[in-house]
Amino acid sequence: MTPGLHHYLIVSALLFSLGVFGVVSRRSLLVIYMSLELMLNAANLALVAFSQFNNNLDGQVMVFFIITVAAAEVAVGLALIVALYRKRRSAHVEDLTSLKY
Amino acid sequence: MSLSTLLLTPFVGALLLLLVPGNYRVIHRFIALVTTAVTALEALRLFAAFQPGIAGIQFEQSSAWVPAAGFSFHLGVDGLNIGLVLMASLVAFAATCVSWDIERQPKLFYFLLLLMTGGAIGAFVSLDLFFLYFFNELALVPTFLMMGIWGRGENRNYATFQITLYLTLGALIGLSGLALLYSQSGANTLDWVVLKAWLAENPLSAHSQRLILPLLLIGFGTLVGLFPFHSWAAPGYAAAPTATAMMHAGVLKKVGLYILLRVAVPFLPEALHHWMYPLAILALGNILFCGWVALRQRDVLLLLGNSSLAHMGFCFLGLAASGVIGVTGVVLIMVAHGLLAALSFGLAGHLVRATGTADIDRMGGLLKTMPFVGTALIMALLAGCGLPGFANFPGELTVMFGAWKTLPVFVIAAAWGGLLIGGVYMLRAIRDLLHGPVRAELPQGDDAGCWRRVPFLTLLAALIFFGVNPASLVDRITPAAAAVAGVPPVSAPTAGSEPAGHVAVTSSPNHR
Amino acid sequence: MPEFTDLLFYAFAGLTLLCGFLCVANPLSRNPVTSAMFLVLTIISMAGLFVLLHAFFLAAVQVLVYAGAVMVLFLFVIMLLNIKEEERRKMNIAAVGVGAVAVATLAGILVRALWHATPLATTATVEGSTRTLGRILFTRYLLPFEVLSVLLLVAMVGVILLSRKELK
Amino acid sequence: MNYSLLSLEILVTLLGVAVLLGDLWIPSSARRLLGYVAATGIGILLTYAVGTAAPPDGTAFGGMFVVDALSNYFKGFFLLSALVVVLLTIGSSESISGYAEYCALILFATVGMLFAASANDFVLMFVALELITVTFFILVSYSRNRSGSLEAGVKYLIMGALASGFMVFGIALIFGSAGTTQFYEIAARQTELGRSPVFLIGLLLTLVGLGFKIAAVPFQMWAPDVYQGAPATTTAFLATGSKAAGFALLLRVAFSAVPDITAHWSRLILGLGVVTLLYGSLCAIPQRSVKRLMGYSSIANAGYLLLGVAAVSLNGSTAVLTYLGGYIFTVLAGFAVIAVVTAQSNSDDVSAFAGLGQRSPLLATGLTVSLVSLAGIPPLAGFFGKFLLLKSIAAHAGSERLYLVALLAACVGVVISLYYYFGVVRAMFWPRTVADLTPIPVDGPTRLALGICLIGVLYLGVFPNALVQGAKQAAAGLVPQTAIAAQPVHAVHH
Amino acid sequence: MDAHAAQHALAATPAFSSRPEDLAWFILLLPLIASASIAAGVRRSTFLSATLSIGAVVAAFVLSIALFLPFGLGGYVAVPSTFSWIHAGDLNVDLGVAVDRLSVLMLLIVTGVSSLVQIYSTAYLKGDSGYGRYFGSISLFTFAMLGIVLADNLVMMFVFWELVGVSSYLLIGFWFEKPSAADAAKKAFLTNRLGDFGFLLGILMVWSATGSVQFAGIANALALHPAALGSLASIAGLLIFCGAMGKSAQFPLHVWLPDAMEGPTPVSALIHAATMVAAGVYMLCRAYVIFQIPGAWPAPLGFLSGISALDIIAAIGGFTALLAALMAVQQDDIKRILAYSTLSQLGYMVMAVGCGGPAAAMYHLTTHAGFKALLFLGAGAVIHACHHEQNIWRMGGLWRRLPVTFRTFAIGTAALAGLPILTSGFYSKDAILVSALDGGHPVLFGLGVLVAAFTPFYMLRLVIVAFFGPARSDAASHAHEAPAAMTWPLIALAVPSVAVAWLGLGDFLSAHFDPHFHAHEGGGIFGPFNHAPLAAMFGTGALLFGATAAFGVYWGVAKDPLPAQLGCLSRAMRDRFYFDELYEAVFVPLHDMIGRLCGAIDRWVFSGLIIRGVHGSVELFGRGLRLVQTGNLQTYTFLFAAGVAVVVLLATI
Repeated sequence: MTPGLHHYLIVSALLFSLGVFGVVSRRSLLVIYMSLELMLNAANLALVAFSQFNNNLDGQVMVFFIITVAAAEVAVGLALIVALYRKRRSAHVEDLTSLKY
Repeated sequence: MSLSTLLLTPFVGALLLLLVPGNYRVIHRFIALVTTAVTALEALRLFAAFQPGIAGIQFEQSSAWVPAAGFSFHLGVDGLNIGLVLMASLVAFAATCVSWDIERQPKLFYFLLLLMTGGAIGAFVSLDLFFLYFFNELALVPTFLMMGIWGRGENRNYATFQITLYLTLGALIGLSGLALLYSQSGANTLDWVVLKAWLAENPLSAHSQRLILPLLLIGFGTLVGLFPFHSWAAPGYAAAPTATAMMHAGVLKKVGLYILLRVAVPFLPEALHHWMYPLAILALGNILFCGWVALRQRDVLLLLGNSSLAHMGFCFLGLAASGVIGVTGVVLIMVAHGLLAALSFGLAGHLVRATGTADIDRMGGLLKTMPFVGTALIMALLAGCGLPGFANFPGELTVMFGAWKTLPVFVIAAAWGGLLIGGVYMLRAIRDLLHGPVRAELPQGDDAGCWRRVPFLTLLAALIFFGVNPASLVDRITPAAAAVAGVPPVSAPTAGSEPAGHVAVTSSPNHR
Repeated sequence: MPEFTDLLFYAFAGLTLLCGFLCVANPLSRNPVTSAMFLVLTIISMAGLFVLLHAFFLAAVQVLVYAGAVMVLFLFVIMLLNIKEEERRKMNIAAVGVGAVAVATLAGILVRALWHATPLATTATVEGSTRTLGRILFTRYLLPFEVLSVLLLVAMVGVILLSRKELK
Repeated sequence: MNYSLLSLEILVTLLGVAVLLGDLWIPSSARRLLGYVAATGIGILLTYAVGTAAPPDGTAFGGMFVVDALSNYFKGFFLLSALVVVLLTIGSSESISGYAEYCALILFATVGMLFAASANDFVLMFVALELITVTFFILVSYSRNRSGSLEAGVKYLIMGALASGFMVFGIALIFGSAGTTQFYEIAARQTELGRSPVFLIGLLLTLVGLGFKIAAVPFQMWAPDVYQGAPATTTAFLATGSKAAGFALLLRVAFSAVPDITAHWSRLILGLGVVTLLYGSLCAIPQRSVKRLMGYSSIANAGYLLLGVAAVSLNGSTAVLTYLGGYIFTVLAGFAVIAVVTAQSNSDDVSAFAGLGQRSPLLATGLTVSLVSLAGIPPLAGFFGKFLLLKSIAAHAGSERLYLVALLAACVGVVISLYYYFGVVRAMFWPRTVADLTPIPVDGPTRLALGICLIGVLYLGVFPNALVQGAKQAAAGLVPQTAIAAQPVHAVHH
Repeated sequence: MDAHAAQHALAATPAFSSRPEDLAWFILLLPLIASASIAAGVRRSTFLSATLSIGAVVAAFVLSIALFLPFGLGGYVAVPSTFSWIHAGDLNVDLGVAVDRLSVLMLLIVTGVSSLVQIYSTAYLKGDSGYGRYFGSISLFTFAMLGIVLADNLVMMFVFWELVGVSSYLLIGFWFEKPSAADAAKKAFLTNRLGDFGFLLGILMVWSATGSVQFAGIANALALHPAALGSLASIAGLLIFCGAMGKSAQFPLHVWLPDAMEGPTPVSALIHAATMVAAGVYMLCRAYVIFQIPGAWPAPLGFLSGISALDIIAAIGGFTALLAALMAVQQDDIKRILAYSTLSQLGYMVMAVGCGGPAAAMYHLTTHAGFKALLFLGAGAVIHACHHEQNIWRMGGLWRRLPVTFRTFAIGTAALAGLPILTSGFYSKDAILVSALDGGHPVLFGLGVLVAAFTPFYMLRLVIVAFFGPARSDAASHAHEAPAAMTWPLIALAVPSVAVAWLGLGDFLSAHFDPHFHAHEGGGIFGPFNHAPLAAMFGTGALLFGATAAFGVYWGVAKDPLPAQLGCLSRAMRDRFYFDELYEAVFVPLHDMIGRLCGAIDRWVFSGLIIRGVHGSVELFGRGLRLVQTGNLQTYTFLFAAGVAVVVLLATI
């Protein structure tokens, strides 16, 4: 069967869901952050697929933006996690509960 | 001389007060006194200049405010509010007078009091219902702060929050009703005059009326202490400083009723008729239930608070009855009760301050030690149980007459019986507070001296003037009452479901 | 008879999903490094999918920027902080289970909706080359591009601020 | 193409860069000068933006960037919010490490907001939102010596990135099903798109991202923690600028791009609004931390605003805009006081506010006015917006029971909120004996900021006409192509 | 011009206005002015307050005579003059005076007795700290009473009705520091209000049926449509009678009157003999037209058909008369004996109205006012002389030491007992017996005769025990005659007790109720024996029987022999047949219990369960709900994802 648009989209959707699952289930901030990257990648895949099947390059430009944003986010996020780790000696979400209720 | 001057006076006074540094206590008091005195005099002049016998709005002033939403700043008085304006300004003056014992942060106190005064007067003179609500809510924060900072009693915190939250909820539900009126009427305005003209042409459907009225009744009824939404009142007044209790029980409580008179009676006649019996029963709840509750009170302020609630029952009864006589009676009671409640709370406050207790069981024979305050209190309490000679009596009488035509006999009988209960607790209070032997263990509180008598005498004089000569009010009220209650309610249900007395009444050939 | 490219699709798709799964929920290792490595693999197999979709430039960027730069940053941080495995605290099975249900629901909704996605164009002629992309990027999408430059500036400033020593 | 349309954004960016560069030459002892520069700059731009010199209406970049009444309405408030926040930071410029960067970041975030207000395309919207969000990651965790700040930063980071992830995926689906990301083009095809499940899901996932920004249930979790942990000035900016940007975009998406679908979803929005406002109000009751309380209050206010969106009418949108206008002044006034008090006592517990009425009448008045306005009591700015909201809901209440329920729920919510707002007022005024009665000094810029906000709150409360007029114009400009139906229209049929 | 200004203007007009109604207004306002000025500050000077008060009331008395004379000389018709009071819709209430035979006669009684009582009080209350207050109150009372008398409509009457109640409250509670006085005042006021309760409802019924509250308007309407009140005719009448029941202390509201003796004795003379208690009877006569219409009952009370409101009124009056007479027989307190005697006589009058003889009732009211005031003032003189000793068994032999008091007291006793020919009491009592006979109420006639026998018995018991025999206490043995200010009023009141009989008052009053009335030929002082010999004979016989019995039982005894002979009946009579105890045991606790119940509901249900409950549960809910914010990112992300799922599901369903 020739893979159509929906094949790609379903791969993207599953990848996205995997990313969400990672965010929900993992406890290391770094892994959570990686899962978030997975989500963004899923969006990228969808965009590229749409771009191809819709005959419209705008989607690929958007991917470009997303990769840039992701890079910026990762930079800031990792800096933040490092700063937190220095302060708390931990990068686990369970240790991040001084602000609550 | 205009309504806007009258309305601005308290606010200008409040601003002036802000400009005076904090340690000039005498000047603060002086500014507040002069402001309220000027307000009262202006209101008196307006009252005198008001043409009786005319149904329309007088001293009208109007300017656009938020044209985008159809709101205007519209001032004016007719029979329904002219008396209330006078009453409010007199009470405000008296409340300022009795605040001489405020020691802590007097500047803030007088500022809040003037704000409250301005709010009350503004609510009464505004013809745009939005502003009516607006000015009414203006008093909320002053009430909260005054009760909190200068209040008394163990229960102050709870009572203050209770009164604030309860009243806000009521006001908001009422506001929802007004918002519904705004959208359902299609007039896209809350200007009463415009709305009235509009609704005369395009009356609200029965469905809309029955949707709006419960909101208004419950919402604004809560502001008045309609049974069973009354439990904020008595503890609130007991915890409030004297001036606040006077302003609130006397003046602000009337705003809710006033809105109901302005809106429910002319605009929602069908729904009002539909809700007549439930409303009458709730009114009886006020009159009888709160009366009986008052009977059990051993705290003079709680007693007055509950009795004030009982009086409000008569207003609701008149509202239920509607009609020219009923509405006239309600307005009469509103004016009278405003003066009376202020007088009672003022005197009781003096008493409590002088003796250091509000417990009736610990007082006695005070008429001997405080002849002036005692006598005035006797007069106030007797006026409270509907004694002729004071303004309450003509009001209650008129409501009775108005209610007789539309409501069943047992309601009237029970309501009138409520005054009897009033008699019981008022006389008991006189007996326990003022009569009997002097209690030696009480501090020998001072009677009101020359100047301290001014507020009480002012209120008493007004009460007696309107009591002896209710025509001066009635002649002003009646045309406006006829204008709002002119729409005859749907004719009464068939004779079969009516008590026998009613049939006789409606079939009377001599009926004028 | 499936063409070779179709098989490639299935291969890359399978690889992508498998590596993605191993990245977020590796049953054997809870070490962040493992996750990072599988993420790299996911990204690379995705680049393969990109190629299949004629997005050659993006495929290159994907590998260069993501696998080459971003993931290295991750690894660098992991090493820097010397983060070992997620400590074997008791896994909250119930929480993970509920989370899985929620995510499964989400996935179900997405799959159900996307199953019927139809292409807007019948023939695919676009070619994701550097030239074509560059043209669009610097004409129609100039404004977001410029905004992104501010974003990058912010990120730069932020990273410097966050990682420098406290100065009073 | 008319680049003058972008003048405001360009100038603010340049101001930010200038502040960053200025730090290189200015000695560290005179760093507060940078604050003054930034504030003056924003002030000038603000007068420029709201004055007659504002750029004329128009679009740029193929309709991606639009300048209209709505964008101008919001831009004024973003600049105002930035101005006040910068003014508030000047007093503590010595104690902030990297003060110049802080100011610059505030300016960059403002740029993001300005773009958000003008975004007419999902791509620009995404990029602008990311600019705001990423900047706030840094701003929230700015007080690195307080671990609360860092924790808040990380929480905001993860939640924000999660929301971005959903949003990106949503935008991808929108792009895929519509073939375009421009609002007007989508609006023209919305009847057809309304039948596409891919588009609808994409739209929903995009709205999730906006729901995160405005802190609506069920995307509200971050707000209390972040509000509490972040520096007070950042919180102020987060509660005003960021939230308003979210609403600017929400309104645009809802009414410029997909008005018919919004009408179809009005009951859902209404329900979310009710749940949000009740959630915020209820959770705020037991709070002792004033900043956290403001976080819950912010959630509750998002709920009220959603009600206005759910009204799906010109009046509803006008109400939302009016409400936001008053809300920004109000919240800024509140945070001005909170910033001073927390800086003074190193605590944002209610007890830190005890006796404020005597310690600093100005601050006490400021906070009281703010809280009372938040509660929606006349004659303050918060009241009129709330009234318009109720009114817009009431327009449907006659025919739809759910709207009547929402109306009453809103009333209940106001009462509950009064309870906790007045709890703070009580702490400030009631205590008859307070241990610490030392006056709290208030520096000049803070006084100025507080003064601006208080006058705004009072003026807008008493004379709201200009605001309502502006809001109405802005709301009217939301839908150039299709008129907004007065009643919820069930245009979408499956 | 509004009414208030009008009244002031009126007060300023010369007293010798040509219009009788203006004169009436002036009479009404004189005591008010006195009272107001005393309240305003004159009270600090004892002399001034007394002078002002007495001056006003004496002037009013003189003016009343001026108003009365034309009637006596043939009469004229006065036009009621009115001021607007409440005009709203169908309700028109004016302040107006009715000047006619009834009111003018009543004016004379009220101002006359009030003048004498006030003069008497100057001596009686000498040295009391509340001297000024006393005169202020008594002037207020006089004003209120005059208001009732002159009212030309039911509402105005009701207004003054209540004012009388409150001024009597002030007077009874004059010594408010004494708990018993304070309690008595409270009881009197409340009992009166209980009666007023019905009164107002009656007014409302009459108003809604006739459209008027004016006596004239009601009369006209009822003349045109006698059935205007429909099935409520009898009930309306009875409700209005409730008012009279309270003021005139008819069973079952009679309990307040004896207690009211806690007030100063002159007050008792004024209020509880001559004026306030007479107001009820006066009102019945005034509103007689309402009672005349044919009786009718609503369906549930259909079994009462055939009995009119008047029949019930007559029965209540007769019962009260007998009951009170029985109680009077065993009282020892001199004022209480008089009080019960008053009750008994009021019952008599009410019975007369009920039997269709309002003229007779008014006649007896007039004569009774004179001699009962005399008796009370006499009792006051005795008490004053005996240093506030009120128990007749601790007096004795006073006839020698208090000669003037004794003689006048004896005249009063004779009048009360109805000594034929010589005293006015005989004629008026006879008129009542005649009306009972004529009205077709033989049972009530018998009752009347029985009471007529009891009256001389208990009065002579009082006279014999108090004035004859040895002095039984120090106070009694050292008693000496009161000052002139007290004795002269006694003498003045003794005159009408004897002389009024010969003025032909009966005919004067009958002419009021029946325009076609013609005086009987051959009236004169032996009239009763000519016209209705049966009644006169029975009356005289009863007197003789009662007097003989009294002399037989009490002459020369030191201790009441009756308790020994009658046993528990005597106890019951002494203890007022336990009505007070019954009320105390049933109604007061019942009412208190309702109050307690409401208080509890208010406290526990409304304030507690509902308000505190709602408050508490909301707060609890908030406390619970915020636990959702665990602070753990994992919870947050999970809820976020779940939220997305839920929202998407909701939106796409």
